[in-house]
Amino acid sequence: MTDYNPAELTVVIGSRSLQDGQIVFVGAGLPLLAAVHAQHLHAPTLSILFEVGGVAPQVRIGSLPRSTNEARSVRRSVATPATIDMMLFLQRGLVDVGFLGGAQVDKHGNLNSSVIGTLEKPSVRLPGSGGANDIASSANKVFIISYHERRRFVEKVDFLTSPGFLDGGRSRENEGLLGGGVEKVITNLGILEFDKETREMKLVAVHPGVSVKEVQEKTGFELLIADDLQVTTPPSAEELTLLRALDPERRFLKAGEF
Amino acid sequence: MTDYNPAELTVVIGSRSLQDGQIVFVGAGLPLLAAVHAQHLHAPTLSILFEVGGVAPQVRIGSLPRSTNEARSVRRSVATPATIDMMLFLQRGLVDVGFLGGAQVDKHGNLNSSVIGTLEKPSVRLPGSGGANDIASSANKVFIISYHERRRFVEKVDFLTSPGFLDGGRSRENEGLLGGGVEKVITNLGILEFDKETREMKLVAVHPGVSVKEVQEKTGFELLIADDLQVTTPPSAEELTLLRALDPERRFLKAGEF
Amino acid sequence: MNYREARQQVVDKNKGARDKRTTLTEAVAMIRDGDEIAVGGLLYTRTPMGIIWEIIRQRKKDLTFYKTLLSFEGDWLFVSGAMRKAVTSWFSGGVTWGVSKWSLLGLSLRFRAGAMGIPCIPTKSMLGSDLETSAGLKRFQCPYSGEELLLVPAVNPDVAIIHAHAADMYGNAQIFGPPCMDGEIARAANKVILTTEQLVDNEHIRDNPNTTTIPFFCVDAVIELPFGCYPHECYGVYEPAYAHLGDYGEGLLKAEDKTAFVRDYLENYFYKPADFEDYLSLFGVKSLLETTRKGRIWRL
Amino acid sequence: MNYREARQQVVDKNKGARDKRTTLTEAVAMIRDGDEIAVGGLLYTRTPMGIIWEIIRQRKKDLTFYKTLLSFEGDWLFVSGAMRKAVTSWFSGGVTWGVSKWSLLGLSLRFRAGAMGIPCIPTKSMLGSDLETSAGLKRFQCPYSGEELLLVPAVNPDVAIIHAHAADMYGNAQIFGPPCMDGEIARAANKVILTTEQLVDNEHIRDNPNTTTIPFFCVDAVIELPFGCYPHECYGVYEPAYAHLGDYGEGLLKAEDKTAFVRDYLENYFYKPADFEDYLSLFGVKSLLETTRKGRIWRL
Repeated sequence: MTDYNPAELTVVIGSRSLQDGQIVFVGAGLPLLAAVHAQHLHAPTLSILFEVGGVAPQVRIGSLPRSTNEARSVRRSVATPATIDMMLFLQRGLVDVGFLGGAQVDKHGNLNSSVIGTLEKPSVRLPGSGGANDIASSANKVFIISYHERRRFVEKVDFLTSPGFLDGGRSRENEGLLGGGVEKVITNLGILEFDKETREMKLVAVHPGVSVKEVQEKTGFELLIADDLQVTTPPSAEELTLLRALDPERRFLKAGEF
Repeated sequence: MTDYNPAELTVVIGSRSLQDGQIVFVGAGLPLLAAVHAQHLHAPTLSILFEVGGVAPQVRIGSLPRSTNEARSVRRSVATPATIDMMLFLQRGLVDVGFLGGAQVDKHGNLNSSVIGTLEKPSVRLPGSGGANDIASSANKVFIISYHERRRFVEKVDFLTSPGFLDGGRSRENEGLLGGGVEKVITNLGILEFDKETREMKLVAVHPGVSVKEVQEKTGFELLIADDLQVTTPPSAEELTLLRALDPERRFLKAGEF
Repeated sequence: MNYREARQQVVDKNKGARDKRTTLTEAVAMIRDGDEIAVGGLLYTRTPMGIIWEIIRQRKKDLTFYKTLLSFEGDWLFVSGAMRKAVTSWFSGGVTWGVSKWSLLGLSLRFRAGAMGIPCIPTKSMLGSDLETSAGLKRFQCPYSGEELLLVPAVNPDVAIIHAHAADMYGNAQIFGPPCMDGEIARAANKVILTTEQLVDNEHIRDNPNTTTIPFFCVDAVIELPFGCYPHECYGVYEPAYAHLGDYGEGLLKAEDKTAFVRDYLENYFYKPADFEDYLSLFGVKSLLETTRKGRIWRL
Repeated sequence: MNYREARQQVVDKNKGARDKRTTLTEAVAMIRDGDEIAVGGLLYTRTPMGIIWEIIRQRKKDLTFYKTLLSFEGDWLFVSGAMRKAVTSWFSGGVTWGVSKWSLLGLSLRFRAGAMGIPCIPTKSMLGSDLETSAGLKRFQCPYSGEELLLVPAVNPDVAIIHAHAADMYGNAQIFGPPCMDGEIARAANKVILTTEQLVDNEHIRDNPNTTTIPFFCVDAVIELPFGCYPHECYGVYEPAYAHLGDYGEGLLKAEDKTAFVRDYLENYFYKPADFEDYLSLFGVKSLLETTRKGRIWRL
């Protein structure tokens, strides 16, 4: 079964990266799909948190929220804390995994969702951090989901909205940040992690049919390549069938760039 | 009608000192009686706060709480915030009046409810601050209710649990405290206020039949005496009748020392 | 707003349990040009849209708005001239604006500090990011643990505007589902204007005190305003008018002159209607019924 | 408990929605001698008495107890040898103890800072008092306002012990009436032991999420324990056994050797009963019924 699109593949890998029992802070779209997919397939007690104030909501299949900040995201939650208390769960260490994306990600896993260009002369103004900085700062670990293209994967983000490993090495720890930082970057081309010492991005797996050369070409900085580079196991029929049932209108699982 | 006891007189004066619409933080016993008395007589929209977490409870006549920290103190509240949020109303300036008492009060209105003697060699260990320090620090103004005797009215408290005007003069403001400090001390002998400059205790009224000499003798420091010293208007029949209905078992309105 | 001045305003005001029912017009007249306004809800949840609508209609000027996440209403406030500055962690309108300088926790903490009556509060968020520098935050070392933290300054807005599910005439307000930051902004602000889906008796509040998010003594004006968040949602009562917002968003995206597009929208939806019921009539009965039917998410 | 270590313990533990039902005996076995314990409720409201009872029976040693206001249970913990130190703002037992070093807000803020995951928090309380010096507090100047404040250090206890009105098997806990500091201590602590008047289905929790004070991922053990605060009160369910507490208080007051008096009480009420139901039987059916009848304060 090979008729899956990049968004579907990415979500399936996101789902596989989650474990039963984890507390996961997600945004709308692909991360939410990955979390709900994991719940239904292999992680029944995985619990979702949304910044609007829902703890472990039961998101309704076929009626996924468009944003994490609306009633549908809170459906049948076990608790509805104030926004600040949702975000403070992160600061206290209670959130196992946070999912993030961004307009730019750099070689140390820093994210930009604020502005392309400079603050003084912006070429594109983006919405801003929302809870992204807080997740990046304090979630126990972070998964980034991103479409892989050269203008997104940059040497250095124009504006550092959400910290990855900052300037690499021990700089994240030296700033006093609490969370473990980015563990994994999942894209439509492969999976990337970070070198333990330099905290530079390293390609650890390519998806079926994707070459290292292609990944490097679509990356705006020099990638490290893992010695034991893997090839991703493609989505199974079971994984795909479930996934498509979750988003029957293909609102999020579009064929092109996501 | 002169058959009232010192506790009754004190509560009636406490009641008269309150105004309609005020938000009042009270403890159990005489302050609570004063507040409920005022609500029934002349201040129908006066609202009571208790530290356990009750906003504007409807305390049941004849079933007064023994402590402010129990279910009876929360009866039919409009809100039941966490303890910290009750105390933070003070810090934000939302509490018009706080009522306090203590084992010792000194000439600058500082209170001790922690220890008689020294921390190292205590002769009597007292319960401690509870919310008293917070009320003294941050209520917009404070009324002290106290039985008047030489061992209570001291030059300087053994342990400063709750700030009045500290060392007098501008010392309270200089420490950065927010609330206005003690406006009035109501005792079984009279009413005392504080000199605007030196912040020393000043007798402004004596109760009927009480001499200045008696008040001074029962005070462990030199009292200032107001030029226009008043004599308190004794409790009216209406005031007394209501008061006695509030505490039919005379649990708080005992004849002797209170 | 200076810390001491913010406290003094609260100290001085009549906080008693008075009848605070009034009209949208009278309540919004309390807002002065140049005021700082904190907005309840989050993104398009429980936005106090009726109050925003009236602010725009009254041609208020130079206001600063604080909201955790801003939606289309940001555009409306900007283009109408009511908003000089938005302080937010997220803003995805269509018209030109500044850059969001806060993280969601960072801004939420500013409200909480304001509510707590302290001038600043420490956090481990935003450290080492460009938010730290662009917001001009100060660092601080905890004297007990040696930890490095950021301090965020409190906000004490002049006015908080909030929409609650139920409130009594004194201003005791109850919220169903996520309270967002409404409890905090109500205590942080010096005045509170409250709209509510339904006015209820004080005895109803006393029957269910656990869900009272805002006590009466914070509140200065209460207006019963059904569908007061429209076209945004009120949790458990009606969902957003997705169709309307979708059309609006698409139109905005396509418009060459986005400001003109928003001006046009303001003209039709804000300035022309005679009153709020007239405004709701533009959406129509079918929209109100459909969003209400789908809004009962709790049981669906 | 070191700030980073407290965080790491929470990071490392399994926070999943497992079935956490267990016995009082097994749950209290999680507590190690020397641990720091935060106690829910306040004075004699919602004291987790069943857990305290079991702690004493298991002859735990050298524990530090944090509670906003301590009642008689302080004597019981001291005399039994379980408590080495009490951290409180108020303690009115009958036996020798130290001096309460905190104000109620001060100690509450320590819990809140712990819950927020920050090592300290500023306040305007305790300034200039002898509490400031006896608690060894540090001052700090707000860099934004210039205000002088005190900093109180966070507490992250090893274990929080809490009694809730209702909880499901995952540990989602609902409290009726004042939550006291229970929401904060649950998040501040590294582990939580929870007793509840009644276990309820998870669907019941999801029907009423607004009253969930403690989410499951903070909780490690859940025990259904009706009358679990006895002889203290559980808001709206039963009032304190005033007659029993009155007799006890009078006896203590009269006793020449107060420690012996408390030992005697412990022998009869704590060590002798075979289990918690046996303990409740000492109070008797009439006491349980009377306190329950009077405890429905909400409607009385």
